Amino acid sequence: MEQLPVLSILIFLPLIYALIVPFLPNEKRLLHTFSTVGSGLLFVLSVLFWLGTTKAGRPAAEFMTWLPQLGIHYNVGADNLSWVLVILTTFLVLMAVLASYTSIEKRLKLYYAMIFTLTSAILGVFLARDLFVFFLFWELELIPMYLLISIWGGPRREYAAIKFVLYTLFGSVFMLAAILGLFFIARSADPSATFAFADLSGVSATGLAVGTQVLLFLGLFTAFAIKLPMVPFHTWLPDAHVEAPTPISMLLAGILLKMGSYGMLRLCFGWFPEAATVLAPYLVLIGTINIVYTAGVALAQADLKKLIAYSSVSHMGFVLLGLGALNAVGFNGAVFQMVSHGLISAGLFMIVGTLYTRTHTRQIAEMGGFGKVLPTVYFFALLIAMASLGLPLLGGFPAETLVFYGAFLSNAFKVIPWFGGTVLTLSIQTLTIISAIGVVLGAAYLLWMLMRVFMGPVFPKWSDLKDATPSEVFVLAALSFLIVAVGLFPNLVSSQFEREVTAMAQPYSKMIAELHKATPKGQIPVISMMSFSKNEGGTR
Amino acid sequence: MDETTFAGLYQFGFWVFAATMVAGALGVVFHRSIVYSALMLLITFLSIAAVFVLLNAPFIAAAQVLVYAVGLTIVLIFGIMLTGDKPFVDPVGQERPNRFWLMPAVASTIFLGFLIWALLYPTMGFSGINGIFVSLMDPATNPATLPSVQAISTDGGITVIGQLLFSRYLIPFEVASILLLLAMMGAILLSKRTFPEEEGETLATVETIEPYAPQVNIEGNTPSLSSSHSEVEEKETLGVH
Amino acid sequence: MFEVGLYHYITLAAVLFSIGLYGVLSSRNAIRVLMCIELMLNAVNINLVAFNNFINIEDLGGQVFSIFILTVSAAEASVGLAILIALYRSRKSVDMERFNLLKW
Amino acid sequence: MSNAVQDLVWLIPVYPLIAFLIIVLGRWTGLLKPMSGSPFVILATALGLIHTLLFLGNWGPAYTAVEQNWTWLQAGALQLPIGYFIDGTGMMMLLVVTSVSLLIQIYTHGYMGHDPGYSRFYAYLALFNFSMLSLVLSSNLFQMYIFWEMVGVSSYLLIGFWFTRPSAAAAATKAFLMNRVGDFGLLIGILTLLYFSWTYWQGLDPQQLLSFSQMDGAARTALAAAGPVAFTVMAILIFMGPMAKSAQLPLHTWLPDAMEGPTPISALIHAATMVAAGVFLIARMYPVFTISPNAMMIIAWIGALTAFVAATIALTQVDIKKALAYSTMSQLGYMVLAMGLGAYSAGLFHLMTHAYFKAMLFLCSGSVIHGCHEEQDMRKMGGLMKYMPITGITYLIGTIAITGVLPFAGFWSKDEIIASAAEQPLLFMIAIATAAMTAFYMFRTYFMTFHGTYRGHGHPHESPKVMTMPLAILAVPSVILGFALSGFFGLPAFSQYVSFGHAHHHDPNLGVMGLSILVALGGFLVAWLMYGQAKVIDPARIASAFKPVHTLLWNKWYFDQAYGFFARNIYLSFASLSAWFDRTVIDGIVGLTAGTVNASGGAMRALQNGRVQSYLVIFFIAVVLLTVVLMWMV
Repeated sequence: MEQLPVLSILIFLPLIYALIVPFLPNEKRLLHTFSTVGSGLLFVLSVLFWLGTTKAGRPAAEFMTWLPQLGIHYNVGADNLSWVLVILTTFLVLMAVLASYTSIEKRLKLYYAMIFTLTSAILGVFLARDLFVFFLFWELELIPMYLLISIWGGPRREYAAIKFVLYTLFGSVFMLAAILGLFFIARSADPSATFAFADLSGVSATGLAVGTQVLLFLGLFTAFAIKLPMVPFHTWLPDAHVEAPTPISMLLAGILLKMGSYGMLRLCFGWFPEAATVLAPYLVLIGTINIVYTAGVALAQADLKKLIAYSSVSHMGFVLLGLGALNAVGFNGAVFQMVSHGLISAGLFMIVGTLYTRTHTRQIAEMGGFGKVLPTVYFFALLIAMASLGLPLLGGFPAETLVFYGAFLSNAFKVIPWFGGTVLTLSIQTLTIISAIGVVLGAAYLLWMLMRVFMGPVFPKWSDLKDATPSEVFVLAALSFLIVAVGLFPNLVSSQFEREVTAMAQPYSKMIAELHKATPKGQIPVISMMSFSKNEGGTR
Repeated sequence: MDETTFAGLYQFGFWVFAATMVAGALGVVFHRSIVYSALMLLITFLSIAAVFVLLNAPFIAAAQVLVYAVGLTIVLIFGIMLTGDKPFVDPVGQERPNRFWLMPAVASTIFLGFLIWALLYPTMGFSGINGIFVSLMDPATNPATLPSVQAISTDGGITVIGQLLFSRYLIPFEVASILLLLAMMGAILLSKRTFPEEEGETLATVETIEPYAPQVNIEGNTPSLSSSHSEVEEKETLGVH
Repeated sequence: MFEVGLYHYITLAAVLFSIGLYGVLSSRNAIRVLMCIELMLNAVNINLVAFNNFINIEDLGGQVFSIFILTVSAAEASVGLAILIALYRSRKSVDMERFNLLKW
Repeated sequence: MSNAVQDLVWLIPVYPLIAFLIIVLGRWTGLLKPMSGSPFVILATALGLIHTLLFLGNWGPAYTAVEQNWTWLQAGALQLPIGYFIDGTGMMMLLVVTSVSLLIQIYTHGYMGHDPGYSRFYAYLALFNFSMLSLVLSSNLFQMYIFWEMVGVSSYLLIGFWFTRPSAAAAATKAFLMNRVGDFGLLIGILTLLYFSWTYWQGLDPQQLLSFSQMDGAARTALAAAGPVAFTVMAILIFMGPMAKSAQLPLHTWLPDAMEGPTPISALIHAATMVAAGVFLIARMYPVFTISPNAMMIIAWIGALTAFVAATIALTQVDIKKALAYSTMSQLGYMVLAMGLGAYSAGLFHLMTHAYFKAMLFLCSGSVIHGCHEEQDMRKMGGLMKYMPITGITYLIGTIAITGVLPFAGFWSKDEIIASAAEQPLLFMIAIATAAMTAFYMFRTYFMTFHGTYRGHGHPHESPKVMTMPLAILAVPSVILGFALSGFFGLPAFSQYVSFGHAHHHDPNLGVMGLSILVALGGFLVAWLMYGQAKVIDPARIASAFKPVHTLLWNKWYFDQAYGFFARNIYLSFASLSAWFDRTVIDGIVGLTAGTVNASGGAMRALQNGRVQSYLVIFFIAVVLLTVVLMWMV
């Protein structure tokens, strides 16, 4: 299995599909089957390759010199964390393709071509081991997504598509600056340094001043935060979701949000432990706001899809909370939340999609009594909503538990240093309690939505709707099966990436102790650590 | 007349001619009718000639009167006749006030301010390239030499100018002449009109070109007037029928 | 009044020049623009002759130069008028507003 | 054979799970006919009961606790275990749950026979059984939290079974939300406990995290680490879970609304099993509660107040199921009071007896409603004894049991609770008053439904055998159970098997026994006078005499209105405010940046307007500026 360039196949196979699709005869049934078979093959391949390489102890990695003089090389590799997300991606792409049967009618060729380009871009992001290649794929993913939203979207699709692109570009500007800054710092240390992850990850350990670390951290973090999305930068998500067609919003919520959190974990938290320790209080604070605030906003939404979009923003707040806990449990919780949220939000959007293809309206006020009319949809909606609620024995619960246990038991910070020397007496424990309140609020809007949409008397208008078609049922069943499996046996999933993620969290316990030790009694930790001067010698 | 009355007359003369010159200039710019502004121009030229006289340059004054006052004004009058001297009539009927006056006014006042500042500045001891100004402005260094009676009585410096023209300034002189030649050819070429066929047509049969009252639509430019088909139009109006 | 010196003539020339400038920039009729250009050129002439008179009366360089300016302005006026006539023929008007092709 | 039964005890909850999966997959694939599936569920519960009896059979005289743990989720230093743990309390709960749910499932066949959602109902019953049994078997607090929420969801599904009815949908959502609030408190309680006792758990085998067997050691370390005040707060936070689940005072309003669900589930969930789970959790977490006296005091007081308030509201109820619901709340208040006073075995004994006779009462009310064609209002019933003799008699037995008259079960368990409250005078008085009120409103419901003339239209008929047979079976424990385990005349005492710490057996306090019987008879007498044949006192006149009190009780102490107010005004306005903020402020900023870019573009466009003269203007100004700069620079 080693001689096979496994990762490159995975990345470029979808691109080949994208090239083949336009040359097929323009016949709906043929295009659907081709894409389904293609994405099915991709999914099977990704699982086989994973079992063949990393799982069997030989982590796959490929290297090809590309621009030696610039220090940029085609450097891809995959540890278990990337593999889990790759498989999640290929699975959700298969689901999206299946979901497109009923919801996409016009210009199918361009549609499938774009979906496969998007897949290869996302796989590239997860598998890249060279920061420049990572950035390249990060930007490549924008174009297909823009086209997908702006051509097949709803009434205000251009606005939503442009807003989506502008937000991400705004972020990637900072990311590019941070990438180049990091590269040149590495180059100044040793001239042979390239953009490879291996070279750049060691930079912070070689006595880089905390101030610069914080700046580089924030540079990278802004792009990832916008993608996450984090509260101040989140308004693109509801618009993009409301306007995007069902399969696209499944992909958008299922995978694209994970790119942000994956980047955060591997790049920001992986390479700048000191900066992460210094900034952890603020991350957790924003994470809590993310959970509670968007839960409140979601409750007041009249549009069903917007409600689901805000719920996924609120759930991604857990990732921030988990990462801010700066311990192995929190990190594992964050990664678990990525996986389970991917499945759950894809399922929720599939439900909204099935309702939309039948009723062509997303206003909750116009809906009602679907439980009687669409029993299968009601069954799956109930199951997936409960999972999103964090019900035990379903996907959401293990993630939430790990994040809460991790955050509550972490000693990341007792107080949040604020401007002008004042201090917010919010320890990570209080913030976790507030987030738990956010979860209860979350339960409120989901249950209220279920009540208004599915329960209650049957509306005369909707009395003659036909129940879910086989393809929709297959997608919902596959997603629900996985959600239940992950919920019942979480160790199956978490044991895959547990070793890598715990290794990532390993330096933090020492870092936190050092931070607390470095701050004399009563003095605010951040200010004293925030020196821009070069750290004296290797006290690391 | 003795020195002092002459000096007084000189002073007085300067202010009179300066006043008429400025009034004439303002007339040229602000008078509604183009013909009147042409006459105003004539007055300005004449007062400039008078000033030249005050500045011991009788030949230049004569040249000024000859070239400008007479030649140029006549040519301009011709121009006015050829292009119609009625003030622009806005489709609404009343003469459209000149909408764009603010910016030009600002620009010219700034320029005026700048010029005067450039003059005043040297007197305030500004060093640098204006060094010469400093000495120049100081009445102590060079008193104003009044046009001495004797200077006027001689040939007014014509001989000296003639000698200069053909000694130090010979090349500029020749270039100037070539310039004039070129200008003449250019003017003839530009204003030549192509007549479709020469014979049988006298100037009288050619209708005079009705001034085209511009119908200004909303965008501010007349729709039909794109340059592409102006020749066609021209042919029609000329149309030998 | 105080002694009329070089300074007066230069200020006079400056005033005349700005009036001419204003005329060029603001007038609607192309011919008036030509007239005002003439005014500006004459202002320059005054300056030259004034310098000649106040700085070095013997060396009549200033006056020679003003002659050259004379020729140039005459040439310019005639060519300007010719262009104006050609413009008038094609545009049937001399309104400066109408000549607005000089834009993207 | 014995260790096989013991090792496979975790199978007990798995039987209903398998039944659930069979029905769901069967119905989905169409293998199962629409109205079938109940045999699988009943078989599963029967297997559970048999397995429990077998396990009890060879559990041996010592009755030592059996425990087995596996790792459910491992991340970094944290290992969250899952497993089973059976001790006296656990076995008691197992017996109660399996037996009551078996009988109720048989009864449901009759009650739901003609309902189109028949198989869906049985699927939900199976799911509930699975969650409840796993909750009873769970070996640690984390696992109990998991099944705590699973039980909440099953009750949500069952209450909202007839979801086409808006009131049922609302009741289901309300029940689930209120349970979620309780679960939130429980979660934070668990986290704080773990936070303070982390060093203790590190010392143990990681699979023992939060396990009940090690709970006392952990409690002591936590108390030492946290200090009394924080420890009490943590204890109360953990108590918030049972508060919601067993409908204690602040979080109780969901229980009466839960009567929207079909009657069998009211019997199963809202009388016998689920609401008892709260008391079961207190029992499991007793080491934590006992070492903080003021936590115990708070629990006792909440229990007493709930009992008292529920009893007062029950006085004025006209809907038979609502009356029974409030009586359940009141009895639960008794159990919590007992736990708060340290009477561990008394509370659990009452839990056991209450489970049987309250389930029977609910099933009787079910058959009454079934008989009177879905009529729930007692004012439209009366004189049903003639039409439904078996239901009538079983209902009478239940009423006597609950009021605590001598030979019947209720007397023994309630008497022990009242006896344990003897030290605190105030609590004792509330207990006695509640006992009197219980007697009064229970006999009131009995007389209104079974005595006098039939006030409703239509002709009631006795329920089929499949419904009356479980009633008869349930009547047996309601009568003899109390006496059998009272410890008198050499009979085994309940506290021998189910007790906390040393199994002490204090001598029966005759004075209290006499007083409680007297009070019960008093309540019966007043009820008989008002509603019985005598009709001496006219209830309407009494109601008008105490007008304000009556309206207060009629409106259920205005709790619902208060929660409604909170939800509508505070919570919804927070939501709409944040929604508004999100739309205008954040999107506003985005719009602003786009707007400024657009506007500046427009302004620049005006500069290039094709007029030569405007270009000249710019030209001359530029000349001036340049020369000034040059002169300044030189």
